Amino acid sequence: MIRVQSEPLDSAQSLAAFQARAHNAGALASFTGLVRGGGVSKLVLEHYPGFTESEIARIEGEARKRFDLIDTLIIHRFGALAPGDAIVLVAALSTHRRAALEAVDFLMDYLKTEAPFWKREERADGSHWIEPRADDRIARSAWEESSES
Amino acid sequence: MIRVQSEPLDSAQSLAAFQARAHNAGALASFTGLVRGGGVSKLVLEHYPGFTESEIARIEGEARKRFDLIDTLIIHRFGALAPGDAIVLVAALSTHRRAALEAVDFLMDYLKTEAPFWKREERADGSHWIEPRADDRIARSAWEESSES
Amino acid sequence: MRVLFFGRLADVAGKRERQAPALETIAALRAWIDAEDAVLGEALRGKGVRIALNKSIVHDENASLSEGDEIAFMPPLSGG
Amino acid sequence: MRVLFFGRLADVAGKRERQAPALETIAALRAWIDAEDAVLGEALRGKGVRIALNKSIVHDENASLSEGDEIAFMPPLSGG
Repeated sequence: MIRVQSEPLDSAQSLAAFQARAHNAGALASFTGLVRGGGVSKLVLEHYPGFTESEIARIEGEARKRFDLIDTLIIHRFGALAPGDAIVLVAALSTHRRAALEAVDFLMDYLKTEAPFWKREERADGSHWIEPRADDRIARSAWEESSES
Repeated sequence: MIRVQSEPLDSAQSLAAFQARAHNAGALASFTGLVRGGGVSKLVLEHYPGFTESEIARIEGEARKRFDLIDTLIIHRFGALAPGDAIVLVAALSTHRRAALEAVDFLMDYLKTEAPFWKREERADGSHWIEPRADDRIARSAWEESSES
Repeated sequence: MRVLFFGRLADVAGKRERQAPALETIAALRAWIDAEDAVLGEALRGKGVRIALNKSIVHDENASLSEGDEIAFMPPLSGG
Repeated sequence: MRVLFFGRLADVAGKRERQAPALETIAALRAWIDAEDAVLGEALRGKGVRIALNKSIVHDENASLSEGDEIAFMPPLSGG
């Protein structure tokens, strides 16, 4: 399931609902990305309605193809967020723990580099766009290499 | 925080409480192990009170030494569990997503092979002790090799 | 046709959306933007800027455009 | 001294706990168990069985025991 929403993301509640659909899964892995403090008063996420959802669906499809998964959950916020707010929740259900953990890792690496969001931090000294980090691109490239082997 | 308990494990609620302590963490990774169905009517976990807790504390200490973590959470059930019940919840808070995800992976690999629990499955044809799987031991050994490099 | 700007490109453009006259290719659209706002035209050639045509990534700037098309200029993404 | 059996070893022993007379080493304890219950003695030598002395793993079977010690025989673990 994919949701791109401006409403607050209650990651515990969303995980509970997702886990309830577990059926015969033995493994549930999840990752929640939170807005860090450290001088940031607000984080604003812009997205491209329609395109953002379809790109996330494409990334999810890749993960489903690559790992033996029963179900996946991706919820991503847009709009204005405060420190401590959840930006993203990714979860994977599988019969095997390795598949669930690797799928979450894979999904996060791809969301970081391919999901159409743009982030602006508001700090005391003004507003700054955040560019993707080089190590995020490297992490994603590692998956491409592993698929060729 | 470590808890070894016979009470049902509400992993969503425990995660919510853990996330509330996130402070400046940007990354929360978690894994929940669930009792699989497939003919199992009951899973009984035996533990060694005192020793089980201290062994889990040792494993947690290893993870805290190895990864840059803000906090960790390990909750493990003992007693009789039904299919769908959570057996174990492991979570890690970090400023970095890679550290959080790797710590959860590491903790699960070590719990699988070093946490003093013994599992008995009850099926229509009787009761069976579950021996650890060879691939669990291999997964754990991989961490030992990576610490030497 | 609608031209959309995301992230810092919207700041450079001064708006998030602009109407352009009917043009045949993305290359022609770029030329029109250059004439209207050279600073924006330059920013759209920045490192990592990607283009979506009707919500699909395009790499060929000579792909032909039609009336009603939506062209988006997107700086490097940062999800998750 | 208390001798504890976990997992399938408790099934073999028929109980989870047993009192043993004061013995000087784990090797001596094994000999006593062999005499009392040879099948159990054999099971305690099974692959992967570990011994904890007062809740710490011991590898040296000649480590000396004291009165009131707790010795646990544990088959391969399976947490998580």
